[in-house]
Amino acid sequence: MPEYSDKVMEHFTKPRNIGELENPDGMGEVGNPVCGDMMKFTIKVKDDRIEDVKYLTFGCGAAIAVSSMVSEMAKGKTLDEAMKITNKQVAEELNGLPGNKMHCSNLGADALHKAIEDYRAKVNADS
Amino acid sequence: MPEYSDKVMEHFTKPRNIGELENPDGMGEVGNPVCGDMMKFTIKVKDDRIEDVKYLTFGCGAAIAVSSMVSEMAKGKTLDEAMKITNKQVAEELNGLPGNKMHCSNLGADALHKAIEDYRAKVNADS
Amino acid sequence: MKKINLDYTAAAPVDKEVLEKMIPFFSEYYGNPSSGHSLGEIPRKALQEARENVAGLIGADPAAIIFTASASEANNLAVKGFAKANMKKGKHIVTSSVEHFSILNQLKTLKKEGFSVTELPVDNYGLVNPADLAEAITDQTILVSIQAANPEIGTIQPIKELVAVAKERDVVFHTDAAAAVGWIPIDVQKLGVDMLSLAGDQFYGPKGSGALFVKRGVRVMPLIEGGIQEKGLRAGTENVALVAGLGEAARIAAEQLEERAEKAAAFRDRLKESLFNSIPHLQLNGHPEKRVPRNLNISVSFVEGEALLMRLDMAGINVSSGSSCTSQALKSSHVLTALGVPPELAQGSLQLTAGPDNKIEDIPYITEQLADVASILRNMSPLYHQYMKEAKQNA
Amino acid sequence: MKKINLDYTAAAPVDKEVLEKMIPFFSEYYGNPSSGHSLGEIPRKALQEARENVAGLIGADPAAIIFTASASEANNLAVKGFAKANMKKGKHIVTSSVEHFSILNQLKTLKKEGFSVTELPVDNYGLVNPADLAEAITDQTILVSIQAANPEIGTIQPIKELVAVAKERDVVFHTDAAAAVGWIPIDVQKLGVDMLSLAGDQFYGPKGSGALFVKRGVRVMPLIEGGIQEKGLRAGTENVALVAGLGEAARIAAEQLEERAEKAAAFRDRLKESLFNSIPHLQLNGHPEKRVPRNLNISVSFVEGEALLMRLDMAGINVSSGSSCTSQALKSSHVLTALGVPPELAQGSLQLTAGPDNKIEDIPYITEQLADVASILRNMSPLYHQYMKEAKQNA
Ligand SMILES: Cc1ncc(COP(=O)(O)O)c(C=O)c1O
Ligand SMILES: Cc1ncc(COP(=O)(O)O)c(C=O)c1O
Repeated sequence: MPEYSDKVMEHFTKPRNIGELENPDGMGEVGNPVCGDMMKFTIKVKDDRIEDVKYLTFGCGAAIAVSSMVSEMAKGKTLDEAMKITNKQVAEELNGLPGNKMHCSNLGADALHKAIEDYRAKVNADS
Repeated sequence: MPEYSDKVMEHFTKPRNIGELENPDGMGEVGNPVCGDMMKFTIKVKDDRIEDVKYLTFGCGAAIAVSSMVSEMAKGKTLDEAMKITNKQVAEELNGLPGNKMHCSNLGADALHKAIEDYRAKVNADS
Repeated sequence: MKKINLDYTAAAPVDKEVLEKMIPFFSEYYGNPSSGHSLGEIPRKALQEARENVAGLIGADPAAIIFTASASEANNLAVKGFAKANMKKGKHIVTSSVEHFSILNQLKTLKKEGFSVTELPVDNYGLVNPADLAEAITDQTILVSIQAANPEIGTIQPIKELVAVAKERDVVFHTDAAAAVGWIPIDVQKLGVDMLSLAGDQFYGPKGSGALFVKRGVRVMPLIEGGIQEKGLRAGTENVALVAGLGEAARIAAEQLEERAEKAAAFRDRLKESLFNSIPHLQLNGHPEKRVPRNLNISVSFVEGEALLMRLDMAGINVSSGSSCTSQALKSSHVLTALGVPPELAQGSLQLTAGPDNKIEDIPYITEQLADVASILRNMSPLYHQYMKEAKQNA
Repeated sequence: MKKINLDYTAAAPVDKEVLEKMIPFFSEYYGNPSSGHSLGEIPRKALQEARENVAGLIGADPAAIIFTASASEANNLAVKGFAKANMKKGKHIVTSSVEHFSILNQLKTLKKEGFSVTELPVDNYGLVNPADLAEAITDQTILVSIQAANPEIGTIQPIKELVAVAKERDVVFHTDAAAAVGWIPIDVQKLGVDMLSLAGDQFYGPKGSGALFVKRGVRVMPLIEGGIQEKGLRAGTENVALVAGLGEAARIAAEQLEERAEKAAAFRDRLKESLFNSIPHLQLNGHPEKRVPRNLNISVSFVEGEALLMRLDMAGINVSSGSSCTSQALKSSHVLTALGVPPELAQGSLQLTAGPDNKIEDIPYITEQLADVASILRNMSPLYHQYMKEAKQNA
């Protein structure tokens, strides 16, 4: 924990956008309890933009901070822009993550992308 | 050294009967510098008794104390009595020797016996 | 903010008296015990005194105590050292699945070198069954190594019974007693063990101090070769100050064992009661009674251990966890896995060890803080949300 | 009575600043560096600081420093650890005949395990000849281990030249620098060594503190397996206080190396001059110039070392000797034997190491005492009497 940046600690301590949207436009889940981290992102989309985003996270300090960071980065972005957010960028926005946390806990962008893909799949299925 | 008894220290510090008798009746040498200890005993014999005994010793604290002790034990004894002095007795008189010194440094009785044998051989040769 | 350490297994302060005993050997009586002159005298006596005190704590002959720089080193000397010295008699070793890594990892190496290893399973409480040991021993078995107590869940093994099984087959028995010595009565003669590892820092001695008891007649090869210190079983200038500290810690532990154990158990039991009364969805890990008095291990359902640990740390409370994120190797506790604890509960495990500064009066604060932290983290846990949904549907 | 220690190789007091640095880590900042909570923070930083300071003293990358509990352990980790990890490439190791027992004795064990070992001879000063090394290296050679300096006679080896020879044949080079670090400039990069052992207690750090430098890319297997402390090369809870002490001792040594070396050499040279001027039949052992500044080694003809040592001790002067009676194994110094020193002179050898409390003003007293002691013992020495007789006859 002392290896976490202040930014990580700040997001861990006061995570933004916690929760699960009711009737979300898209939902994405990654991880499982065996590996120690699990994230569930839900999004509302309006005009191809992420109007709202919430998440639930089971996981370590890094996983929680990453989820929070991703939610902040995603909000208001177009879907294409949001799809370009990478796990690496998230880590950078958090002023870095400890080496051993880069792989296992840094899955926030993946969860977001899954939610966007879920939305797009639904839209495609509807159209 | 702190494992030496007070008696050993006393004999090491103030060894008795140091030297080499001139025209000794018997001379006995044991040991060599490679093993670390070397003793040379010279005796004067009168009426089958050890009238005088001196020694020279190259060796550790134990070797010096043993030589000194043996010289004291031998002085005045008949040759037969002196031949019965054992290295073990010498160690006991010194209130014990450290285990690792029992073998290599505890040769005083051997040197004394050699000197007596030397004397007896000479007497036999003369008669 | 209150500061409450509940992680005394990870580290504990050196006892004041112990430190006082050590200090003079750094810069004042700094001599080398192997020196032939007087500067070696006091250090040599200090070593001997320490050897007697450590031996006294475990009912051993002082000549059978080999000082090491840790329990890990003692364990490696015991197992690899014995295996090397006795491989002509056989190449099979029996251990348990809940041993410390300083046992398990060296056995992996021995496997690569042609040894075979049986890891005995444990029951849900972490206990090894003597019948399993009886079954595991073959004609090739030279060594059994089973811990006296587990540092994580506190479970105390039936060493005497296990030794009896091994002795029937003439197999040498080593026990890693690092989590037991100083906290439960340990007597090598009554237990019948041939080798025993202990760690000074587990009973308020200094880090970097350990010892291996090796019964007369049991042959081991040294790991660290060189000078003939410690009867040739562990070369290197003796660490007089730390050995003196270990000895003093052993002396005090022998004197105060009962009192310390009672105090720790009283605190631990009250803490457990308070936590289970106030916080829903907790699970006890380890045996309800057969456990070292200072140890409590619980799982907080639906949440992950590192997050718990960090939030408790922010509240001034120090604990450790068996979650994968808090482990050096990023794997969740092999001990909890061996007990059959489900993965998500292993991730949410907390190990609480009582120590010298713990006060019964602090228990309400600890309970309140853990309740808060658990509720914050559960509120953001997908597992908890799912559970609540299902509970609603079932209601 | 004056107390004059001239045996600072055997043991030296921990520097006051070093001890001050250590103390808080016993009972105050007692946390475990591996802990996930805040109690681990200060200890973890202390480890890192120490790693940087030790690395700084020898020009290494901090990440290449493995802390151990002694130079003996560092040597065993280097040689056995490297041999185990690289035996597929070859099973031949080259060393010298004047190495410390923590090198030589483990090589005996490796021999039993199928390795072959070449012990290079030394000249009368104790120097290894690079040409001999070139000749000794075969296609099977995987490792050369040659000390930077000898603790007994002080001789400094031409490590750079020896490394060049090894590197021509792509052989890994380890140097046991326990007797050199802190006293002569040692830079792993300039020397080109792949591994280097050092001992904190040789430069006023605590006993039980050592380190092994392992260059990136060089593979060694751990002796002590378990947790993944020290990059998995040395398991066990880090001994924070002693490591912090080692680091502080390294920091100070780097700062004061020149000053300390000059002071020690000045004292040593004056002492040598005084002894040789006042006492007949002395012989210098080791190289007249290429020696560590604090070391003097002489043989007092016709007498035995333990007796000298004991009588000097009674006069308050502490020295050590290479005589068989003062050695743990009851063998006279293998180093002096390798130099070709005759047995009786090896028995009468004295090792004098200057240290922090030695004053030039004490030299007359030391000289007087040694002269007295030598004369008392010579007067009872059969070798001396024989020499005098022969001298008389020849006159
Ligand atoms: C049972 C047991 N064995 C071995 C060890 C290793 O101890 P160390 O890290 O001091 O070597 C521990 C540490 O807590 C332990 O509890
Ligand atoms: C060159 C050398 N190597 C190794 C050692 C062993 O040191 P320790 O006894 O601290 O393990 C010493 C001790 O003085 C030494 O001088």
